[in-house]
Amino acid sequence: MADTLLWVLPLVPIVTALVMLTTRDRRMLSAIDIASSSVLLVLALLLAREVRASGPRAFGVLRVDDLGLVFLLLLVVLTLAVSIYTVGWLRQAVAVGNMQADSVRFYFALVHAFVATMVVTVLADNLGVLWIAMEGTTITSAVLVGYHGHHHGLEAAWKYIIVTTIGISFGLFGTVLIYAAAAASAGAGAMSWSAIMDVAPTLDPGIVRIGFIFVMIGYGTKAGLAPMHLWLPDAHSQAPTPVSALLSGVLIKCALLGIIRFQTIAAAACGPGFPTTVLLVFGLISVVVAAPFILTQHDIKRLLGYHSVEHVGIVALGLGFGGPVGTYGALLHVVNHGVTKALAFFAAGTAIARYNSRDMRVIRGLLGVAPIGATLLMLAALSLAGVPPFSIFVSEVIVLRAGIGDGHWAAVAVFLVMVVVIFAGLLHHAGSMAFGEPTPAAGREREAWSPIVGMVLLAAIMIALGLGIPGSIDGLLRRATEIIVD
Amino acid sequence: MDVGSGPSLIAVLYGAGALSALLARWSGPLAIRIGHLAALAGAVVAASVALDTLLGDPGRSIIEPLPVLFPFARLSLSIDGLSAYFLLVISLVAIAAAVYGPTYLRVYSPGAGSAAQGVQTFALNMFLASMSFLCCAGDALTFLFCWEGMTLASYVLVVSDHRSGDNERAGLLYLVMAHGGTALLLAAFLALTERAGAFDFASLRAAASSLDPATRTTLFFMALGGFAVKAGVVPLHVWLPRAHPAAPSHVSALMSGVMLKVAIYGILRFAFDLLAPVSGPLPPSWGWVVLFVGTTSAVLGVLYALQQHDLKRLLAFHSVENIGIILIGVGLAMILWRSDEASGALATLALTAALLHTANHAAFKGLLFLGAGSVLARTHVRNMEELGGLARRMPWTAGLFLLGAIAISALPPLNGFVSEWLTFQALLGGATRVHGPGGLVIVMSAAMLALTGGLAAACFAKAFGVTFLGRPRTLHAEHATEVPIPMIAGMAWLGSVCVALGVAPGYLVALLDAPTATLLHGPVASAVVTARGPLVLSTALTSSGETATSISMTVIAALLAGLAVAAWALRRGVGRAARRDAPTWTCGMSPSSRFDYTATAFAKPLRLVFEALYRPRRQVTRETAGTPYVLRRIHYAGEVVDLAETQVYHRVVEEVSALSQRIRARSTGSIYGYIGFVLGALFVALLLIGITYR
Amino acid sequence: MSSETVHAIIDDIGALLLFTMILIVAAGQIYRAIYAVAAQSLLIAIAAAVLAASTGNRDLWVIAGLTLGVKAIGLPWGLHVVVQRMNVRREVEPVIPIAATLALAVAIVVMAFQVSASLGPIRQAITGNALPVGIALTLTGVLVMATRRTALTQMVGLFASENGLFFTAMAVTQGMPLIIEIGVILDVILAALVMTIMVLRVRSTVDADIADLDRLRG
Amino acid sequence: MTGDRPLELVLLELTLLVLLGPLVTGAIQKMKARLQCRQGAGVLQPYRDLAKLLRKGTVQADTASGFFWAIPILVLASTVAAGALVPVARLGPPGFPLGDAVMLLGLLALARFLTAIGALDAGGAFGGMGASREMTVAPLVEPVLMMVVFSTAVAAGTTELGALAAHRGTSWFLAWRAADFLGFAAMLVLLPAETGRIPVDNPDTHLELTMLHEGMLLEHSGPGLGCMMLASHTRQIVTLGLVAALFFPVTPMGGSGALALLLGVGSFAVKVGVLVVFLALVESSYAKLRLFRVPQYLGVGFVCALVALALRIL
Repeated sequence: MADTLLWVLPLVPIVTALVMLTTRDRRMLSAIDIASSSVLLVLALLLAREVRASGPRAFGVLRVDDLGLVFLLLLVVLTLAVSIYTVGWLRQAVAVGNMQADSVRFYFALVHAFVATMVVTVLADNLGVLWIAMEGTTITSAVLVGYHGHHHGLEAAWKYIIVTTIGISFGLFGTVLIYAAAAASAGAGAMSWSAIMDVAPTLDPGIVRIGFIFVMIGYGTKAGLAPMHLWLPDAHSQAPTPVSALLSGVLIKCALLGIIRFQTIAAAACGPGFPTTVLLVFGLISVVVAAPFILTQHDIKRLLGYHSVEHVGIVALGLGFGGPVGTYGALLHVVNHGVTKALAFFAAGTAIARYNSRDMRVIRGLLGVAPIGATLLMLAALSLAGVPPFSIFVSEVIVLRAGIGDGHWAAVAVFLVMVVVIFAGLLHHAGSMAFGEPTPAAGREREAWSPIVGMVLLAAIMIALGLGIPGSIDGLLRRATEIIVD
Repeated sequence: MDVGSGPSLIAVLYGAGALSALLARWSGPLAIRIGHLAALAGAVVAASVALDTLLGDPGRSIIEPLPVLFPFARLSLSIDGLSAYFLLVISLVAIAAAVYGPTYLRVYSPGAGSAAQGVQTFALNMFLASMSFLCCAGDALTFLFCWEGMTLASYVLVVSDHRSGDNERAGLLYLVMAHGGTALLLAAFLALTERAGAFDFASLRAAASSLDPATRTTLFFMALGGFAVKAGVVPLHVWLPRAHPAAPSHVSALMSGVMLKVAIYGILRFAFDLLAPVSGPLPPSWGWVVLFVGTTSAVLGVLYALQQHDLKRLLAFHSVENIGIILIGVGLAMILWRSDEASGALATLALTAALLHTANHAAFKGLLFLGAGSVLARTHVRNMEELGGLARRMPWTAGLFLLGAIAISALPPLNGFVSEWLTFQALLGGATRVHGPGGLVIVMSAAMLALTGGLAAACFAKAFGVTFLGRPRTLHAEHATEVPIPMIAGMAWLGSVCVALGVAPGYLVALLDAPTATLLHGPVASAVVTARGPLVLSTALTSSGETATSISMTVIAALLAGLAVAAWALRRGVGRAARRDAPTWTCGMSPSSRFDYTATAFAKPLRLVFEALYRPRRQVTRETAGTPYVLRRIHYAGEVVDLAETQVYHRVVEEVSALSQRIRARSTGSIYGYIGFVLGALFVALLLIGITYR
Repeated sequence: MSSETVHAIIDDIGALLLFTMILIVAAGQIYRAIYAVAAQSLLIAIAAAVLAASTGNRDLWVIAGLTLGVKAIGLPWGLHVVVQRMNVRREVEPVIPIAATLALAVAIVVMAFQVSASLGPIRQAITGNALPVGIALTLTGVLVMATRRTALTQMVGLFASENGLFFTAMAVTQGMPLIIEIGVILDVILAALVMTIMVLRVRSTVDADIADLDRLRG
Repeated sequence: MTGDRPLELVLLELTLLVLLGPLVTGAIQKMKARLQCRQGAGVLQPYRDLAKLLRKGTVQADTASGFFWAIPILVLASTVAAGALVPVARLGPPGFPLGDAVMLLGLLALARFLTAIGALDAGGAFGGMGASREMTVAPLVEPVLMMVVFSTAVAAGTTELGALAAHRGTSWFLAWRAADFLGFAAMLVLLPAETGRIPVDNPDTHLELTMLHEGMLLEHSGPGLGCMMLASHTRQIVTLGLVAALFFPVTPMGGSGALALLLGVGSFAVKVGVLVVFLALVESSYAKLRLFRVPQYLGVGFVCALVALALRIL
């Protein structure tokens, strides 16, 4: 049963993408969109139950283990939320003229192609397939980023394509080197991750070290780790809201999954010390680099883009601190940040639609005009800033605990200072938007229901994860951590 | 009622209050009243739980595990003597606020939608719940959750009427500083949990016992930093005078009266319980730093309060002063604890003084803020210069405000004097016990404490005189009327607490046995302070330990009452002489409200005396009619600068924003930069690999 | 053919590849750059052929043919047509002076050899200098992309970097699995296609060249 | 003689203080007049003023609130209560726990606080000015007074005034050490400030700019003013009693009984007499200081008190 699930999962979005091309009617397209996302979710849950029952399953180049499952579940949940959100958002976008009526079906097709490539990335066992799927995500999302067609959109898409393609080619170079090291002992199956993992301790540390550096830079560019992060704010701010939610919420995480895959190999080959130090350095740079841009930012989506850089940095820090606690914290942070960042982008999207301006100085008094939207925006901002009742605080505490445990006092100190500084910046912006007198530019119409439903779904998950980690998710995260650290 | 079910009952009540408040949007004022009623019930139950623990045997503490939320941490509540006492203090003021709240919201903002008031009531219940459970937290994670929950709830309350810009800025500054404090706290707790392997306090205590002195001191100062931000100690007090006035008055009463005390609870829990060495005295640096910080906070707090003309800002600055006084007591207790075999009684005396002042301050500060709230509810004006003559129009509020003013200025018959007297005795005892320069420092802080008492009296003479007495200066004051009964009831409850603690403090000291036992493990509070019966306060000064000085507040109160009756007879005069009213004598001119002494004028001499600290800036413009000798109007604008704020905070904020502006300006948008960075990163990484693994 | 001679040939081809890389960096005219890339692809096709002959691995023959067909002839011809019909400016506008780029290229080569030296003597013997050459080619290709203004020269840089990658894959592992190689080539073509579409759309909608697209900053 | 003072003795001393208060003021005024070579009013003049005032009618400001009427009562009560803490006839702590020096200073501060409130209530400029100036000097005086009390308390081990006097009473004048001299000097600096006399405040004038204590009494009239005047006389003698208890060692030894009481009161009268002469001399030989020079003047007192305390502790 699991094997059929494995190859059906990527097929579902591909088939939907093709079906999307056939119809023009917007209502029908949204219906198909939601239907396929819910089917995807159900299949993923079935797969999860299957894996929990009988351990990792492989089928050809695809393989699903607990680590992949964490990212798969995050992907399917966010896809469902995005499709719910898109219903209301699309009606408004077409009305305003941001989106031409006839290009809607291409938009949906591209989104589902994008989701398909991400599913393959998450399930890929063969490192080559992983790379090709990564390249696929770049191309589909590049077109989506530039979908609005105006000057900024094209510029963002152009930069996105060039920088990530270079990054990916470095990634490929690293994969080649690791394959070369593995080919000597593993023979034909050298490209499959599980095969390499079995033979990893015997690999030549020199080659693997260089390979890991190339992969770290390559997939790090895709993940938005500093100093390769400069494309991220442009791409995430110019893309349409649902796409930027997917980009920030899931795509970054898939790149991180790539890094984690290679980290396990490098840890086995040249000792855990090397990859954790590299991750620690990149994590710290990302957390530090994001701060000044968050403090003096005026564009709300760019603010959220830079904030994603900071949170990727935190995940890298978690992995860098290493050990069962640090890795557990990093994986939890991946899930938390994915959910919260998507909610933040949705709330920001509705705010921008209402004021049809991206500048935070224009968006004022949102609480007066759109109370539900404003409260959700404040909830997301507070959660992103790491305030307790929400989930991100829990994962930050675990990462901090790991940091203090291994005595990385300097890194912990920098991390704490930066978290407080960015907390101040984020709250200042969120507060200035939510409170105060609404400016005349504010649209007074009622709030559409579908974006609210999508946002409330994510907010519920966020608060639930904040108040307590349910047993099943905790078990999943624990088993995933064992794969990485064992 | 067995204590075990107490905490869960408190949680249920506050939760019910919070949920019912949320229905306010549809059911209007009824839901708000229910919300406050539930809060009242919760507070009463909490008070009974606290009393029950305090009056039981001191050593006992109830451990109650909470449902398992997080796999890696066992959440639990543990109520020992210290937490019970602070729970009692919280419930004390919570009862008054719950009674006072609904009518205040109705009177102060009749127009405001019930939804906004619903949110306020929800946040109030959450605020009370998180504070109560913070004091009974049994492990680090519950402590941190309640700590930030308290900050968040109070943030929502501070920005509750978000129409005015500075409320929002005040809220932001408060949240950021509180978060900074929590970050420090988080680091301190995590360092301990890392060694202990678990989150609950018992294992933390065990882990802390094996700490080497250096880490123990760094951990303590990190925790102290975190708590000092929340307690509003001088260098970190900047958020307090902005945040407290922004909240609705009954919430300001809670924030000033009680929230600051929770930070004191944290300091005590860390200093004497978690980080205390198993045997032998605390590291000396702890006590001296806390004493020094307490003294500076006391003096600077009252000095800045003197120059404020906004009633609620003045009260907020006074909170800084009173926290300073409490910290003087705590610091002294830290210095004297186990310093030598005979100093146990003195340490207990110092700690009793601090804990007593915690309760006293909660009572009279709550009363004063509720009084200011009543004035605000009727006149919608906070600036004293626009009030005046309210005593004739609001007799009850004026009377109770005067009661609070006398209490806060530490004048005899009331509770302020009791805790200040005990602090003086502890300071005197400490000075004799600690020889060498340390004794002189203790003596200096005693002098500063006396100065603070005097300045507080001056400040409240101004506050009460200018606000309530003389002629009404504006129409707002002219048309003020007395506030409805529930508001007076809230104030009267706290007023009666002040009088009771003032006249018969012995009974509260009995409640202090449990906290002093859990913390100091030395002679219990009642053994030292009320050795000669509940109505007599005595202190052990001489080395032989027997009680040297003892006073009886009850006898003094009786004496005052008797003499007042005699003076009243004298005041009636011998014959039935006539009594008539005449305008006040103003050298023959017909008196108007412009003749009255304004707050600025009242505080001017002191502003000149303490000029170095205030650095007053003033700007006088003269409007002349033709010749310079005919003045039509003089406009005076004076402003006092808060040193800590201008020197430290403004400079830091400007520095950070300028730096980030420069960085942002330099980031080019060109794609070459982007590729260059990627290439550069790879080049440097490979270079480092080549070098390190040669 | 014995393995030592194969190693010798691979090392010589590596040296030649380095030389063509210097040509690309130093190219002032676009045509010169295109021809250099074509030469590079040709050399790699020869290396693939040599390796195929020595190891008898049939896939390598397919790869050699593909490289020759697509990369040595197809893409340069495509670029040539684009340059002619789209009246793209002939000279290459560098962002930083060519001398500086050359200095950086030398630094990259030195670093590449320093890194491979860190592998330890035995490992170095097996791969010969294929690894350092591969690293140098890839990084210099990206350097060209980073320091040239027009979109076309950036594509040339991309192809050069892909060539470097291809050469390493073949030399170090004696032939990657076929589907991976095919996948890589497909990706390069697809990336080039999307880039040309973007260039055309930017030119048509905004009539600005790729170079001054730097409105999004900070 | 030492031994505890039962309740009746304390009440007796209390009434004695209240009755002797105006006499002390009368004596000071008489001595000042003599020093200025003029006749001056009789020593019993303050009693006549009080009697007159108690019979007169009251003219009250129309804007004053209910508090104004009660202020004289509370001020008089708290000042007289402070008197109960001063040992007059017999030294030694009272039989039942009553209060100590800090309580005495607190009661005097309460009286001053209520007077200031009363001054502001009438709503004129002079009341406000008097209150503001009084409340400027008061916080500067209190710490110094506290330091002086502490310097003797450290030696005696208690702050209870009777015990302090008993401890002082036994040692003859020559047993004074440097700390006692400095403490006494500080006290002498403070005395004019506490009793509202020349260098700090001018009791005889009605010129708004110079009067501190008087400014607050302007609006009171009739029996109210009488009570306020009586309170200020009592305050003066209580302060003198405090100084006598803290510093003057001359106390005849003797058992209990009427004779001993008379001896005790006599020695108290002599001590107060010495201080009266000092006050009169100071009043007639110095000019009033400008208000903003007073902190400097009190600074001298503060330094003396601090050094006295330092000598005791180090």
